[in-house]
Amino acid sequence: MKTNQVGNFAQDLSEYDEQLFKEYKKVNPVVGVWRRLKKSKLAMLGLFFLLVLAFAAIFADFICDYESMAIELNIANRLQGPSIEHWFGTDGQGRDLFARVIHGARVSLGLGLTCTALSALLGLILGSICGYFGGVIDNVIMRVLDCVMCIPGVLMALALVAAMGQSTANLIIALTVSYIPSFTRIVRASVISVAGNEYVEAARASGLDTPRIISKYILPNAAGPVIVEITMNVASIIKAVASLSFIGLGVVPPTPEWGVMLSESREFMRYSPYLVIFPGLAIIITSLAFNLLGDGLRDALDPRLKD
Amino acid sequence: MNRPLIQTVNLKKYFNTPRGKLHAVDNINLSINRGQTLGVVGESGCGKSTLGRVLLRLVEATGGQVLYNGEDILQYNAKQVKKMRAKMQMIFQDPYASLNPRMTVSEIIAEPIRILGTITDSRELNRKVFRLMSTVGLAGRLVNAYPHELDGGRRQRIGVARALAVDPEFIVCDEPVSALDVSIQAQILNLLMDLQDEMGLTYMFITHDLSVVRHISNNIAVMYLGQCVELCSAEELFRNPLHPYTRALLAAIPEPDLNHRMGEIIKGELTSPIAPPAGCRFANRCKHCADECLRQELSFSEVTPGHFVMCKRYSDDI
Amino acid sequence: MYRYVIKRLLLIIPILLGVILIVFTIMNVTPGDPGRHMLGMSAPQEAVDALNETLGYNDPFPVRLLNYLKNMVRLDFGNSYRTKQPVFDEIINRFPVTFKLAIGTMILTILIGIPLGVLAAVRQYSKLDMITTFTALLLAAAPSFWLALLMILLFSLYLNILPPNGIGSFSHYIMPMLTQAVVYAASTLRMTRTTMLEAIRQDYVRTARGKGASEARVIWRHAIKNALLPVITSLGMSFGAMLGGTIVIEQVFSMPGLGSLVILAITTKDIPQTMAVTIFLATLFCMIMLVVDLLYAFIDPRVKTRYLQGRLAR
Amino acid sequence: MSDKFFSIENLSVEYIADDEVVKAVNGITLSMKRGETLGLVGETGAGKTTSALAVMRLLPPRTGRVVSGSITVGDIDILSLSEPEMRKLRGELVAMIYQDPMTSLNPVITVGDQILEVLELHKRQSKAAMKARVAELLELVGISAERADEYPHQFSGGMRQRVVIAMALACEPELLIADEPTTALDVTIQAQVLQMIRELKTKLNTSMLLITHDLGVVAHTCDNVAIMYAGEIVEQGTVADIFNGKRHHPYTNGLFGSIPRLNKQSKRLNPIEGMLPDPTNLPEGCNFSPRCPSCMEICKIKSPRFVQSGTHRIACHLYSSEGGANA
Amino acid sequence: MKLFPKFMVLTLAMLMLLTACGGEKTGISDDNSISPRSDLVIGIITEPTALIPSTAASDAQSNGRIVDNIYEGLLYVDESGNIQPNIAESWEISTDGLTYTFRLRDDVKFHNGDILTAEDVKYTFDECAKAGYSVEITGTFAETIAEDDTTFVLKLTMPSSPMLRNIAVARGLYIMNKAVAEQLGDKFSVAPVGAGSGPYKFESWESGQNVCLVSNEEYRKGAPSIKKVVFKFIKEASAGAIALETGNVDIYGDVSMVDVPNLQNNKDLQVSLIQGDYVYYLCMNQKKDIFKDIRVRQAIAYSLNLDELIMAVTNGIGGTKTGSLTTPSCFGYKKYDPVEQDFEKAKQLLAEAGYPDGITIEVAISDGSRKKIGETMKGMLKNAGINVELKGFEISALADYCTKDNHDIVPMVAKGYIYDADSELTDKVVTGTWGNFSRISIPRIDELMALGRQEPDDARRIEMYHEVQDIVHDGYHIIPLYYVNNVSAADVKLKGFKTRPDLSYHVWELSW
Repeated sequence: MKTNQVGNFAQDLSEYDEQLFKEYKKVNPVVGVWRRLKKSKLAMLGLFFLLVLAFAAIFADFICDYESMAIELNIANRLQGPSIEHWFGTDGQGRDLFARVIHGARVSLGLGLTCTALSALLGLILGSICGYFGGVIDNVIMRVLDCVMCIPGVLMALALVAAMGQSTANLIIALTVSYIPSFTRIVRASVISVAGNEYVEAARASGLDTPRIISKYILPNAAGPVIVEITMNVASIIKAVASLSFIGLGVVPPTPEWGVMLSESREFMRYSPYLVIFPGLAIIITSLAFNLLGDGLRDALDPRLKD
Repeated sequence: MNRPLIQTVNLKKYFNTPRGKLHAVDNINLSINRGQTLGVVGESGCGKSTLGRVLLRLVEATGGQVLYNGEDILQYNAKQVKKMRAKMQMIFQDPYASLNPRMTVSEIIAEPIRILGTITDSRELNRKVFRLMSTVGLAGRLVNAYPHELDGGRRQRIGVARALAVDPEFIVCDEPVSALDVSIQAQILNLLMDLQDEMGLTYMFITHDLSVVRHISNNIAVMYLGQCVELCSAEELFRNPLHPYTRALLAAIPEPDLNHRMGEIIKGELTSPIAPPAGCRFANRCKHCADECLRQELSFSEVTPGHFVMCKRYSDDI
Repeated sequence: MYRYVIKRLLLIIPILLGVILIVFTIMNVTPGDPGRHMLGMSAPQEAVDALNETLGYNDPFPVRLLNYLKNMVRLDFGNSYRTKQPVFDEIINRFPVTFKLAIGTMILTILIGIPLGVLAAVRQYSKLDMITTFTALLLAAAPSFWLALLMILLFSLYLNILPPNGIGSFSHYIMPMLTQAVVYAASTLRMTRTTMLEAIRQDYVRTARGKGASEARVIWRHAIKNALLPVITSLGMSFGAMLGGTIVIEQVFSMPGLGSLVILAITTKDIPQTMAVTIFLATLFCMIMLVVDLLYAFIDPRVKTRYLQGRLAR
Repeated sequence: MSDKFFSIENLSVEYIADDEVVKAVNGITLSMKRGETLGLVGETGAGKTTSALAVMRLLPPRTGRVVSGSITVGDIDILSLSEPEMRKLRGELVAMIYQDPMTSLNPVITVGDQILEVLELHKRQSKAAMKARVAELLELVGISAERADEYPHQFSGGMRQRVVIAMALACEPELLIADEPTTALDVTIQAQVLQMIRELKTKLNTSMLLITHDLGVVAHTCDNVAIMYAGEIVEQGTVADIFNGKRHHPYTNGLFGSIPRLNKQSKRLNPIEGMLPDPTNLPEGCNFSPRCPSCMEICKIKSPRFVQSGTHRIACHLYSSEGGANA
Repeated sequence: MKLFPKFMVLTLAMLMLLTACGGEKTGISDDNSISPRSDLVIGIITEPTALIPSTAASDAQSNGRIVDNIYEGLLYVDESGNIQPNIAESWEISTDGLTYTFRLRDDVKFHNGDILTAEDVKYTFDECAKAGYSVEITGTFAETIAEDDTTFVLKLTMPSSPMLRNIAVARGLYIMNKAVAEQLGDKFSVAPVGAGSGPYKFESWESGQNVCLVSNEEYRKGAPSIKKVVFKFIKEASAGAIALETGNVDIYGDVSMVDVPNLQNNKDLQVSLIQGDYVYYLCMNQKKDIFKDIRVRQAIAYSLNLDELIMAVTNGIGGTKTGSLTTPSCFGYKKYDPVEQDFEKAKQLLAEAGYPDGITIEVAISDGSRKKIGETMKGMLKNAGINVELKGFEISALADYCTKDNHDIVPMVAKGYIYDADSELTDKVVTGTWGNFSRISIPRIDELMALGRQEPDDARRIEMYHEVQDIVHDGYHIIPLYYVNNVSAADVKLKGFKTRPDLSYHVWELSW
């Protein structure tokens, strides 16, 4: 007796028509990740901070006018402590610190995100090439990256700034270059582990060419650890900018950037500590937020870790 | 008897490792006629999976020929290979690792059609996907489901549908049922056999489970350490196994029947496939081993019509 | 094993060459010259040019590169423009400072990072896990000079128990070590937590429990050994970075380490000094990576067998 | 009951995952005399491994819970023991062998030390004495003693499973639980390992709970058999009852129907339709009803009780009085 | 916690070990024993590059601060600015002003006991000329002759009235012991043992840490009270202030202006703040068309409020505003008052110059005060319709950028070698000089400066320099900003301590 499993060929497909296709909405795996992410309270705290910062960065102009409050000099109310009209007080040139921190968010977050995006992109390209092809290319690229890793990051930054003058662009180049090796290493490891799966072999059996295999089969599944590294990386870049501005390599003044504000006002630390506390707190909260989110994402993206 | 659909001539595949060459597939000569199933059976590490992948050029052969309808596909250039893939497909072993977790059921099944197939109009494509899903017994509502939402049995059905998508002639099934429970295993085996009857498919069925291979294959090849040690029809193999290793395999299978007595269990373990010595590779575990078995290469001779064996002293203790 | 070590040592040479090429190009292509630095802004141009001439700074770039490589092969790294002494003298008397600081930081990192990491993993999602992770991230996120200055204010000025800067007795190293250790301890803690979570879920942990081993024994004899393998590599990398000296800490605590030497050399365009320090650090970094890999093999038998066959384990 | 060495009474176990409760084991009752082997047969998700972990009290602390029932080994009520007391028994009175040899051994500790650890935990002796015992055990399971200092990755699958067995039998436990010991092995190696287990069992007079999904293995190793489906025992009896008996639970028939037989040349198998039940919402009445070819109305309402005939028990309305119809 | 017995115990043990061996007394409670201290610790912010007189003339003050105490010059300038004999007892200048003859004392001993002879003086003068650091002085040297042990003759290529003052002040001309210099070779600049004849002898230089000098007991003007002086390098100004407060150092000369108020009201310390010799001024590159028009330069001058600038840049106490380029104590100084800020006038001037809606100019800066000046200008000039674009550079790159005339405006700082208008103006206003970043080229100025240098009559010279400064001031060619105030602080118990205009420390005048 022929079981009904094998629908006979000519069966009319009426009941499976188009409408059925649409009826089942596509349940994206991201929903699962979000559900797991919600579980960790710390990750939510991190996300909340990030939203506040993003809000500050985007609506900075509405909160306080850039030109008048953050740049213009008014010596009259110089070095005033936090008060009603100046929530964070004023700096050595009488500019409102709250305005500068808010606008600083745009610069610092901007720097952090751009550098991370760039080094992640390059890391992804180099990493997937090394991971997927292996052999000579892998060795050559890894050795070159070893060279880059051996050179102290600060030397790269100093030399670039000395070469082309102090500007945000050079800062971005310098920071991006020093983070590429770590990104490439992570992508490479992740790609190697994913490339071993049978669905990659199945893709080759279906005649897919290599670039499409990498972009559609390997990278989406290798994204987990990379996304975690991206969130962690933004935090370390914001901190790196602060350290660079400590040795005079930060963004060009008077652009408000937390690192520069912090290192420039370190002299006032003992007499008007708020000048150091608020930018410092801003950096800490941002790094904390990104790290917490990164931790949460690591657990959420890796279903095996779920207890 | 028309020409076999696919035939291998002295097919070889060696992997180089720091300790020397690993003889994964060593001088294999097999052929499968259209609409038939060749069972390839052997323990882990005997090269059966590599053989399947070499046939489909997922792994590049080291030597020999693979004749498909008389043409040696190993000489094909990239474009020809792509066209060939429409005719030759593969079903994988691990239901959890053979489907891309980021794609829905319909996308997975439609992928080969989109690349190799001729259908371009999306409505027509959806229709084809529906028909394939009903053919392999998948409910229509699973169209937009993701692999991680389904159980092993359904995932394997998706694998089968994907293989059928481009209406192939020849399918390599690499241990398609070993990862499944007994009841689901039976459903999939029935499905594969029905598809063969209906579409005249030709299978190479790779497995380590002798009872499964007996059930589904017309001919069976027994492999040991990269070499094919015995090849004959399924009935012949179980009625009159010649090679000592085949006999040891059959003896080791515990039949679910109380009055079935287990045969004599062989000793020792697989030797290393890296740079194997000349002569019979089963020598170290074989009772009848004599010096003629060692040193020189054994031939793969046809002792009775359709029954090949690679052993000189097989007739000793029938 | 020795064949592998020799192969790795030979591999360092191309890396060093790469480093030399990159740094030499950057240093020479950039504007500004050592003469101007030494004579200051107000010194007349002829004097600056004369000085540059004596330093050999004026001949074309490829010539300078060839000379440098020729001398380097004869292990003559030239004299620093600034102090006119052989470049390695400066490195040799500054390296102990950075080395002591690095060793101290490593000890603190291991003692704080690993136990807390294990604790956080064993009691996942518990209050303790939250607190340790949160504080670790908080401290790691704080800019190091902010932390350093706070510490100086607290310990040197108000409590007056630790010297604010300079080097000398061990007490000079305490604050710099703490400032530096905070960052590395935090990352070690988080990494140990992840690898521990991974290890605890393995089958051999369940086997160990099945043998009647207590929870502590399972953690400390079975799980931790496997969990620490990746941590060793990251600690190796961090140690390499530490030896590069941290500019910020050396600046705030006025410690004559390698970090400030790098800054000094670059800003004064002291090319021989910069090259010497970079080569020194690069070699050190490669050595450390080799030691880490060997350590890895020593602990993980699977890797050891691969080494014995001389294959590169990367 | 007196000569019962090991018995499980009405055991139920649940897992709490995210926000849903998984009923893994729903009231199973088993018993075994000393020296006997009981085969626990069932497919994935039937609750075999969960029952074994319950006996060893190795359920995951936060999510696994024994809801009801009792487990007694010898005269010890396992569930009432404190953790330290239970820990003393693990490896000494009760030992376990696991399915995948590749991951059951700690990769960075030598094979000898991993066996030695069991002795250290339970039979404190001088270092030399323990080392000698380890060598003896290795020879017992067919591995040369000099290989004690090698690491797991230097052994084949079969060899590693022998080490796990040596570890389990180190203190000559009275009850050995084997969770699919040979599933991951090749046929010839499986035969060797099964033969060895049988010899050691009789030599050490250990009673064994063998968990497997392979009826062939059961036929050649077990004295009694219990067939589990969706957390319940649907059929139980001696090997003869199960293999030669006439009346069977429909699921048992389905199992036998799904196995291709070497001797019979039937073209088609007659497998069980449908899919394994979802443990988070089990069907009303008999769990097998959705897939049972001879399902009756009552099956959908009431879950069947055991029908006893001699040593053979079947939980199915077909044979029970309410069902009316008999085979 | 039974879970980790081993590790927790280990951690505690290590921590105790770490703190225990830190036993050595921290340098805090110095032994203020009864007998007055004879040692001194001076904190300086930068490490010297070399300890030989010729390099001491350059910008790196820390070289000069140490070298002052090791070496001595032929002459010296006393508190009231008169030239006094030192190693040279007497001197004559020939009528044509080309030949200077010095009679040397015969009892001056170097630290290693050698007697100082004219040979050493000739060697020093030749070395200084060769090194090229003080070329504006040595530029006019024609010949140096050591006639006999106690007579040294210097011939010039052309008469130079400030030459005598130059010789008295220039650190480059401190006399070095020729024998030791030649014997030590390269090591000489790092460890000049026995090379000087001054009150202190070189003892040791711990790279990155400190330089130690010990007193020269046989010093002919009497052994100094402080027997051992340690120059300790403290790279961070705020850390320096803390070191002072904790007694870690006795003097710190590079205190940041922000810390000054706090140090002033600390009773254990004495703070001395004086107007220094350094002048900050703005150069507007007249090679660029926009700055060729005087009204634009005027508009920029009118848009500046120097009081606010000083407040923002130096916390109000670090600078004294000025309208003139030369320092008050300099020969040929003329006082001008800076222009009062008037945004309307600046806008009106710009409109007249053809820029009704303001201009955009680029200010090239490096770090430190230059950066703050640039930043403050940007905030300040906005109201005058002048949009300032800041372009940041690393110090040597800035010099390169300006040498190639790419800059619009660059804030500059400079100090004369001697208190003479010739050395304070030449490198700023004379056509073609490197420091003339305003690219002024006015023939009248060049003529006056050349004459002034050779004019023997002082009154005539002053008139000439006043005329030069009038041209520069009226033409708004350079906008002076402020004199940098020098500040340093020390332990209140230290006697004879005061800040000097050239930031030097006369350690031999100090005592407890």
